[in-house]
Amino acid sequence: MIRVQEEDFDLGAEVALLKEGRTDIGAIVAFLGTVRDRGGAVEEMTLEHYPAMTEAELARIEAEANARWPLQASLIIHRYGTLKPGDNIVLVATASEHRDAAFAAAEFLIDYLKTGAPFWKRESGPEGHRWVEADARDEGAYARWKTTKDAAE
Amino acid sequence: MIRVQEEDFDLGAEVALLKEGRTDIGAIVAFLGTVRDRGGAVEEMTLEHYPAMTEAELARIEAEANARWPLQASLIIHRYGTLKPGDNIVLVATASEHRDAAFAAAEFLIDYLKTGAPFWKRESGPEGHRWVEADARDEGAYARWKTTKDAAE
Amino acid sequence: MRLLYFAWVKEKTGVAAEEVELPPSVTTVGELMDWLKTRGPEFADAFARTDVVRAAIDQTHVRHDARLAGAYEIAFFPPVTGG
Amino acid sequence: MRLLYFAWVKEKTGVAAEEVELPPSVTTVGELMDWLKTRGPEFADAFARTDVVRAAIDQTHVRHDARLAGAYEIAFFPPVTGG
Repeated sequence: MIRVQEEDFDLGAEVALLKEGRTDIGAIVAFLGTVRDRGGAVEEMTLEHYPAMTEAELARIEAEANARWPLQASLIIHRYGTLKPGDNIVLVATASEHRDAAFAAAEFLIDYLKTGAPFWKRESGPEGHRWVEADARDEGAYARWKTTKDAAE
Repeated sequence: MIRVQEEDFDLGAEVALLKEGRTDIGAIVAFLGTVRDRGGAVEEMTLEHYPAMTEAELARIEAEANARWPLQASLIIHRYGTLKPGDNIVLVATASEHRDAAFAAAEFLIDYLKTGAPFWKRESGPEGHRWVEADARDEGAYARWKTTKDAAE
Repeated sequence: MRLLYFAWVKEKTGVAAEEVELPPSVTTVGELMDWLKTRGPEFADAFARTDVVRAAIDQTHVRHDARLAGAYEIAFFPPVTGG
Repeated sequence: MRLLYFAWVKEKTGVAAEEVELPPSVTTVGELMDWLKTRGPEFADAFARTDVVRAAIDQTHVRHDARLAGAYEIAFFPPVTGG
């Protein structure tokens, strides 16, 4: 399941929904991304996105995770709009029988999302605003899944 | 923080407590282990533990994770007593500036816990009861951290 | 053809979305960026370093050598920074 | 010396905890297990395969060659299955 929304989400409620009435899940991994203030440099973060593309891209990423690992459920929620330090940005959750699949799929989802989902962060602080630059580590994190996939093919 | 308890816990409330009032956390990873019914074979699971040792062992594991990764917070909650399919067993949560540390530390905590913390599961079902046997994969998962550590030394 | 701009590409061009008629010589995403640069200083600035500008055709990521034939909507934006 | 048994080791011995006086010849965890086996069929059964029985001295995991000198509490149990 994917959701792109301006309003906040509730981690506990979302995970409860994921496992509700199910007795075949052994492991749930949840990743929660939140706004850091970088020692006071960030007072506000604005997330812009490309609505028509965002949902398609997240759905594609989620489908790929489900093709790679035996998941009983998966969830991506990504917010847009203006956020404050400490606010939730993104939630990724995966449920599986065993923890190895749940962990791998959750890491895959957030790695892919960070390099493919059309969101852009703008940080505002006492020194003005700046668009966050893409982190080379995210490209590296993304690349390891490509390698895994290519090796398996 | 570690807790060993018979009563249930609330994932949302625990994670909220972990990040409460903090603006330096960028990533939280939560692992939730739950009782599977294995297609009806399990009606009840009883977790026995060695109280005097459990807390010491969990504290040792948590301290090691904090020594290896820059965590702003960590949490292990493990239940004991009699549980039903779908019930929560264990919660591991880690908070860090970046997701790589949060993911690695969470996986480390659950891997170590599964091979070191003195808990034993007994499953009861229509065919009687049995003590769950240790999973060789857990030893393998544990071993990879040893290798990482040895290689770094 | 519909063009969309996001994040600092949008800030620099000063345009979020527009409809354009392309000259027949423009057949790829890269050629489109080169053509856009000629439309004024804002566009020249936004596309000064085409290597860091990403593109999508009809909501799918594409490389700069992707062909425009049949496309309805082309979007230009910096490397994504969500998550 | 205090001995504790957990999970199926406890089920087989029928004992959760006991105080014992060890003969002086018993100086390691492994020797203690061999001695326990001689205390009756329940103990012989519980420790039939000593390789799968784990031990802790004073709440710390130890190997079977660990020495008992100075120990207050020895625990025997199967490989742990928590988490």
